Amino acid sequence: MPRNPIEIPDRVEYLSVLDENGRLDPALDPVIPPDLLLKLYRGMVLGRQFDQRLLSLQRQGRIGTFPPITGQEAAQLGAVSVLRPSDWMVPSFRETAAEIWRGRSLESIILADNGFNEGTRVDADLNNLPVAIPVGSQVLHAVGLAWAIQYRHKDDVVMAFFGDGATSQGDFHEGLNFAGVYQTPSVFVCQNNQWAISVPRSRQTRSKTLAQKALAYGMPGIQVDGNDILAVYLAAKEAVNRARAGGGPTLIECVTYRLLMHTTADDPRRYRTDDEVALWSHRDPLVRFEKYLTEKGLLNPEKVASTLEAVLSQIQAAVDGAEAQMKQLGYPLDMFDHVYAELPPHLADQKEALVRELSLPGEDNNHG
Amino acid sequence: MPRNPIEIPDRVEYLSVLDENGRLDPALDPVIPPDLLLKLYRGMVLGRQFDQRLLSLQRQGRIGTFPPITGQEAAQLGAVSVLRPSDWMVPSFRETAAEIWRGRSLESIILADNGFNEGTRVDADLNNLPVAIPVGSQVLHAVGLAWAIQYRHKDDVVMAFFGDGATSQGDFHEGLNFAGVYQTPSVFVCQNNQWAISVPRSRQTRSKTLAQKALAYGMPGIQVDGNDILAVYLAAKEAVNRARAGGGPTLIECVTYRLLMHTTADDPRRYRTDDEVALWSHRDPLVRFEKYLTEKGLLNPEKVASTLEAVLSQIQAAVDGAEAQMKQLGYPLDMFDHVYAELPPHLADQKEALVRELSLPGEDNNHG
Amino acid sequence: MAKMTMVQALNLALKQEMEKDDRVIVLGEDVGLDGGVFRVTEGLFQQFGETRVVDTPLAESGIVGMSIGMAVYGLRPVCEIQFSGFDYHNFHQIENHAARLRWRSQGRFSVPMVLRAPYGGGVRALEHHSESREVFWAHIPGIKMVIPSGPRNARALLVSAIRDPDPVIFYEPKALYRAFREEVPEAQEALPIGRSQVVREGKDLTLIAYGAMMRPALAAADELMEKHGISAELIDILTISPLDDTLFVQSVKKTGHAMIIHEAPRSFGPGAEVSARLVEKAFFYLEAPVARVAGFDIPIPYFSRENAYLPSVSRIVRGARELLSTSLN
Amino acid sequence: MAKMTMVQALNLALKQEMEKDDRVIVLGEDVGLDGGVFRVTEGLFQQFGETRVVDTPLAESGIVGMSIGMAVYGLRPVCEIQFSGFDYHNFHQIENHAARLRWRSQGRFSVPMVLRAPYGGGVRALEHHSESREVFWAHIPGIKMVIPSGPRNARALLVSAIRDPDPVIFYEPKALYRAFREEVPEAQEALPIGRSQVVREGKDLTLIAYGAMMRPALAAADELMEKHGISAELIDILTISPLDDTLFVQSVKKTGHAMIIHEAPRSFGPGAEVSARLVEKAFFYLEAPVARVAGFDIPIPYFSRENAYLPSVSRIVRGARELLSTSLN
Ligand SMILES: Cc1ncc(C[n+]2csc(CCOP(=O)(O)OP(=O)(O)O)c2C)c(N)n1
Ligand SMILES: Cc1ncc(C[n+]2csc(CCOP(=O)(O)OP(=O)(O)O)c2C)c(N)n1
Ligand SMILES: [Mg+2]
Ligand SMILES: [Mg+2]
Repeated sequence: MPRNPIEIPDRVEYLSVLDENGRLDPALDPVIPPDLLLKLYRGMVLGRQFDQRLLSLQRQGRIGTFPPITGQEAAQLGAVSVLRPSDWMVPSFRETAAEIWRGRSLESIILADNGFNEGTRVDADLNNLPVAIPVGSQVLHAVGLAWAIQYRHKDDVVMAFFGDGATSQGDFHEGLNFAGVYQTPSVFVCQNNQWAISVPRSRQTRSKTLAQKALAYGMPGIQVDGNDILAVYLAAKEAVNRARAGGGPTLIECVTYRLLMHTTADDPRRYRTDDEVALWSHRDPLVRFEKYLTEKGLLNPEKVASTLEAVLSQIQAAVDGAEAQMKQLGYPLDMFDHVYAELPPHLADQKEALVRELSLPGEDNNHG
Repeated sequence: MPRNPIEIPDRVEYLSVLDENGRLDPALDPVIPPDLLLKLYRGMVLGRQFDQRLLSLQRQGRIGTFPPITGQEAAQLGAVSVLRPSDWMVPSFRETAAEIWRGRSLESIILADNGFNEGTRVDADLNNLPVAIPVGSQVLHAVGLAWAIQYRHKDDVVMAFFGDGATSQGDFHEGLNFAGVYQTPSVFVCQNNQWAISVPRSRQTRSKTLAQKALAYGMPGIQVDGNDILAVYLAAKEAVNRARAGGGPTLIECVTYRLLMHTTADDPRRYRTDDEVALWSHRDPLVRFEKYLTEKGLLNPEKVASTLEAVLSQIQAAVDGAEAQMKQLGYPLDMFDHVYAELPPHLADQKEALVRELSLPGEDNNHG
Repeated sequence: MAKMTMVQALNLALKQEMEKDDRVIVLGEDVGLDGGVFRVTEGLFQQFGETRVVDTPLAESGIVGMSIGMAVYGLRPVCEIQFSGFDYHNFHQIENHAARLRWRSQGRFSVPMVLRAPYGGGVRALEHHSESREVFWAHIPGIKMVIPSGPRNARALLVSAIRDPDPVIFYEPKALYRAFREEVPEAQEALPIGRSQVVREGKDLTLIAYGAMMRPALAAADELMEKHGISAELIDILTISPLDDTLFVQSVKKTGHAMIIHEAPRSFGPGAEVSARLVEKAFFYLEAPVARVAGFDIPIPYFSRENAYLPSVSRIVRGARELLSTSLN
Repeated sequence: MAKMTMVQALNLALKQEMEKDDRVIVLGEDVGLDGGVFRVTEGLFQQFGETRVVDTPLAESGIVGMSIGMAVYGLRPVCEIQFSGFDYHNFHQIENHAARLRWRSQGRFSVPMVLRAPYGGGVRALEHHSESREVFWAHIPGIKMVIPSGPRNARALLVSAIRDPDPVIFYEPKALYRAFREEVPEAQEALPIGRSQVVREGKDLTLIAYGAMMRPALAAADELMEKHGISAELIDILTISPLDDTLFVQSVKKTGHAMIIHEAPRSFGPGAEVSARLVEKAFFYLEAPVARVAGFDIPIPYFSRENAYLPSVSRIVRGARELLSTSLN
C-alpha cells in the first residue's frame, strides 16, 4: 500500500440531547426516573446558590479565595450522578457540585476555604479523593486506583475530572496512555469551560476538539454539550457501563463555560468580553434544564421556589455549622498531625518547641 | 446535531516507495540525484560498519557502553538528508548515522563512548544539539529553537528525533502541543524501532499507529516504512518544505527495527525471539537500497567493495585519531570547565583543593 | 525616583530590559493580556505584543523546555512559573538540561534563561501556593538561585539575572509583592549576583536571612536593641547559590554568634549550608552553636495556621537571647 | 545463610514480601521479562505474572502517579525508576502528592509506596546514570529516604520500606550491586527505618557516611589505624531522612572530631545537615570544624574523570589527618 490514509479504529463523536430551549431529542432520551431528575435539579440549584453564598462570604472576608463553578453544574452532575457510591471520584479543584453530590459536606468546603486543613479531610465512607490543585496531576492517581480495582477483580469504576487547560499537561498524556495500555475501568471527564484562567481553549491546543485526543491512546472519545445535563448523563452512563464491563477507558469532553471568575482573585474582564459571557449565559444549563422539567410537568413555580428555599436553608445551616466548628479549630499544634503515620523524633522535638513557645505569655496572639 | 461523528481536519497517512525487494513505485519516486543517492548509500554503510567496529572495541574494553543503530540507517539518513546545514538537528541518543551525516566526527563519538566530556562538544559550525539521554526531553528544546527561528524570521527548520518509547513521555506531549499552538517550523521524527529496551511497541501505547498521535495536536501525521530510505526521504522532504513555508509542524513515524541490542549492556534474547529478528533482517534497509541502486545501475560489486573499503579506512583513521587524542585528555582539573561561564569562587576553591591534591605524591594513579 | 512596590519594580526591570534588548522574551501561563496573576508582567503584552510576551499552554515542563531551546538559539527567555509549588513539574528540564547544556556541549551552547516564580507564605493562599523550597535549586550545579528582599534589589537583581550568561532561578517573595514601597531609580541599576549584603551593622550577634524573612529579622534586630540592648548585625544573602559566605563569615568572626532564618523546612534547608560554612570557616570564633530559626519539617499548613509555622519576630528574638545566654563567656 | 550480592539480596526481599503479601506490586520500565536493567526484579515476572510485575510505558511521572493511586487503594506498590537521574521527572508527584495525601486527607488515605532507584557513580556509565541527589528527597516533609550500604542491610531495609505506612524513596548504590557478597539469612530480616548504625568503634575521630561511600570510609579507617595510629569510629547513616542524629552526636561527644563523606555535591548536600546537627547538639564537644569530604559542586564528569570526582580513600585519610592537626588541643 504505497500511500494511503490510515484507518483509525476508535470513534470520536459529538452528542447533544436537549437543544438550547430544553427541547428533547426523543431518540436519545436517557429516560432518567423523575426522582433522579429532580435530585439532579436540586443539586444544580445547590451548586449555583452555594457559589453565590461563598462569593458574599469572600467579599466580607469571612473566607479566602475559592473557585466558583457557576455554569458547570450540568457538566459535573450529569457525570457523577451515574456513579455508585463504591465507585471512585477523583476531582480537580472546581467540582464543588459534584463533590457535594458525592457526599462531601458543605461545612468541609467552607473550612477549606478558610484555610483549615480539616476542610480537606475525606470521610471514611466516601470514595472520593480530596481536591488536587496541581493541574492534571490527579489523572494519574485515578488510573492507579482503577488499576487496583481491576487487580482486585472489583467492578467499580473511577471517574477523573479535569479542565481544558489540564489536557496540555504531561500527566494527562501519561495517565490516558497508561489507562489505554492497561484498559483500566476509567472515565476521564474534561470540563472544557473554554478558559484556563486567561488562556482561551483555542490557545491551549490546536486540536479541533479535546475529545479527539482520545485517539492518541486508542480509546473512544466523545464531545458532549456540557450545558445539557441529559447529554452528559448519557455519555457518562455509556462510558461507565463500558468501563464496568471491562471495555476500557473513555475520554468525555464536556463543552461548557465558566460564567464567573477563575477564582475570587481573578478579574475576567481583563481577558474576555461581556458579549462572550452574555452569549454563554443564554446557554445556562440550569435554565435549560428548568425548561425541560417544566415541559415535562415535573417542575412548576411553586416547586422551583420550594427547592430554592430548601437549598438556601441547607446552605445557611452549613455556614452556621462551619463557623461554629471553626471556633473550636486552628490550634497550631495540630499542624504536626498526619504528616507521617507516626511522629518521627525530629518532629516530636519541633512540636515540643512549639508547645513551649505557646506556653509563653502573649504568644498565642502572635500566631493568628 | 444530536449525535454525529466528528470530522478531524488533519490527515494521517501511510507511505512506502520501495517494496521489500527494492522495487520502486514510480508514481512516488522522489527523484533524488545519483550523487546524493550514492552519498546516502555510503552514509548507511558507514553507520553500519561503525557499529560493528564500536562493538568490537567495546568487547575489547576499549570503549564503554553505547547504543547501536544497525537497522535504522534508512530512517535516520532519509530524514536528516533533507536538511540544510543552517537547519537544526536535535537528536536523542541513537542517531549516530544522522549525527555523522550532520558533521559530527567519528572521533568525538569514540571519545564520548570512552567517558570523555570532550566527546559531546559540538563544533561551532554545526547546528546540532548534543545527544539527549533523558528520553523525550529534547523534543521541547527543538520546539524552543523553532520558536526562536520563527521569531527571527528565518526560514530554517528544526528536526527532532526520538523513539517509540519517547512518545509515552509527558515532554513529547507538551512539545508537540506547543508546536501545534505556535505553528513552529518543526519536524518530529519518531524512530519506531519496535522496542524500548524490553518493552514492545504494543505495550507502549494502545494507539494503532504513533503517527495518529499528531491528531491530538492539530498537526498532520504520517507513518512511513522506515526501512525504505526513499519513503523516509519523501515524507521528510514534504514535512520540511511545509515547515519552511510556514505551514507548521509534522509528526513522522518511521517504522523500523533495532536489529541489535539496546545498548551493549543489554541482552535482547531475554525479551524477543530470534524469529522476530530474522523477520526484520529480511527487511534490512541497506540490502533493499543496494538492490534498488543496483537495478538503477548506480551500484555494482566493485562499487560496493570500494565503498566498503573507503568506509573502513575512514573508521580506522578515526579510531587511531581518537586513541591518540585520548592520550592527551582526561586531566582531572578540566572537569571544572564549562559548568558556568565564569568559575564562581566556591568552585575556584574546590578546583584549588584538587590542584593541591594532584600535586601530592602518588595521587595521579589514585585517580584513574 | 518613584516609590514602587516589588511588583512594580520587577515590572520595570522587565520593561527596560525588553526595550533595550529584543532577545528578551517573556513567557508563561497568563503573562499576556492578564499581566500575570500577580501583575508582574502588566502592560508588557500591550507594549511588546504577543511575539515577545507569550501566553503558553498549561505545562510547566513545556514552558521551561521551550525556554531552554530559545536560550540555546541566543534569546534571553524570562519564563514565569505561576507559583514555585508548581515548578517541580519542570525540575528535570532544569537539572538534566538547563544546568548542563553549556557543560555537555563544552562551551558551544549556553542557557541564559531566567525562571521567575513567586515563593513563600504569608498571603493566605491555597495549598501549593506558599512553599519555600529553594534548596532544590541551590543544590544543582550549573545554575544560580537568587531571592530578593525588597523592590529596589528585586529590580536590580532581576536585571542581572536577565543579563547573566547562565540559567538563573529567581524566586520572588510573594508576601513582599505589595507589602511596602521603596524608592526605585528610573535609571537602570544592576546588583551583582553572588554577593550578600550587610543590611545592619552590629556587634553581639549575626542574623542571616533572605527574601520575606528579612522583615521579621529586621524587626527582631530593632527589638533586640531596644528591649534587650543586644546589637545584631543583619546580613541579606540575596544569592542562595552560589552562596557568598564572605560577609557572614567575617561578621561571625566579629560577633561570635550566628542565627540563620528561613521559612523553608529546617532539615536539609538553606540554614544547614550556612551553618556548615560557618563551622568550616569561622569555627574558632564561634562562641555558641549556630542557631536555625526555620519552618518546621512539615508541609506549610493551610493559612489558618500559617502564622504559627512561619518564623516570627518573637521566635527570632527569643532564639537570639537564648543563643547569647548559651555562649561560652 | 547464603552469600549474596546486593542485587540478589534485594531480589530476595521483593520475592519474599510478594509471597507473603499480595498487596505488593512491582512496576516500572523493564522490570518484567527483562528483570530490570540491573536484574533486581529477575524471576519475579515468571513467578508472579504480569498482574504483579508490571512493565510500564516509558514515563516516570506516570509510574509514580499510578503508584500513588494504587497505594491509596490499599496496595503496596514498589516502583523502580531505572536510574535516579531520571526521577526528577516524577518529582512533582512525590512532593505534591505522595508526601501529602495522608496529610491532605487528614488521615483518611495514605501512600505506602516505595520508589526504588539506583544512584551514584563508579560504574563507568553514561551521563545521568551516576548522580547522587538524595537531598532533593531528604528535604521533602512527609516521605522517608533510605540508602543501604551492603547486601544484608539492603535486604532488611527494603523489607521495612515495603511495610512502612509512608512513602519511602529507596536509593540503591549501584556501585555496590555486585561489588561484594554478604551472608544473607533465608529467614526474613527487617531493619528499622530511621536508625543509623555504628559500624566500627573508635575514639579519635568520627567518620559519618552511607551508601557506596561506606567502603572507602571503611578502608580509610583501616589505613588511619594501620599507618597513622588514628582510631576512627565509623557511622552508617542508612536513613537519610528522617535523619537519626543520636549516634553521630554521641560519637562526636566522645571523639571531638567529625567528618562526613558523600558523593553528592558538597554545597547544600547531606553533609551540611549533619554538620548543622552536630553544631546544634555537640558544639561544646567539637575540637575542630566538621569536615566534609564530598563531590564537587559540578555535574559528575563522564567516567574517564569520575574517580577524581568521587571521594577516595586517600582524600578521606588526608582530610582526617588535617582535621586532627587543626584541633584545639
Ligand atoms: C501544575 C499547575 N500549574 C499552574 C497552576 C495554576 N492554575 C490553577 S488553575 C489554572 C488553570 C486551569 O485551567 P483548566 O485546566 O481549564 O481548569 P479550570 O480552572 O478552567 O477549571 C492554573 C494555571 C496549577 N494549579 N497547577
Ligand atoms: C527519562 C528516561 N527514563 C528512562 C531512561 C532509560 N532508557 C534509556 S533508553 C530507554 C528506552 C528508549 O526507548 P525508545 O524511546 O523507543 O528509543 P530506542 O532506545 O528504542 O531508540 C530507556 C528506558 C532514560 N534514558 N530516560
Ligand atoms: Mg478551563
Ligand atoms: Mg524504540
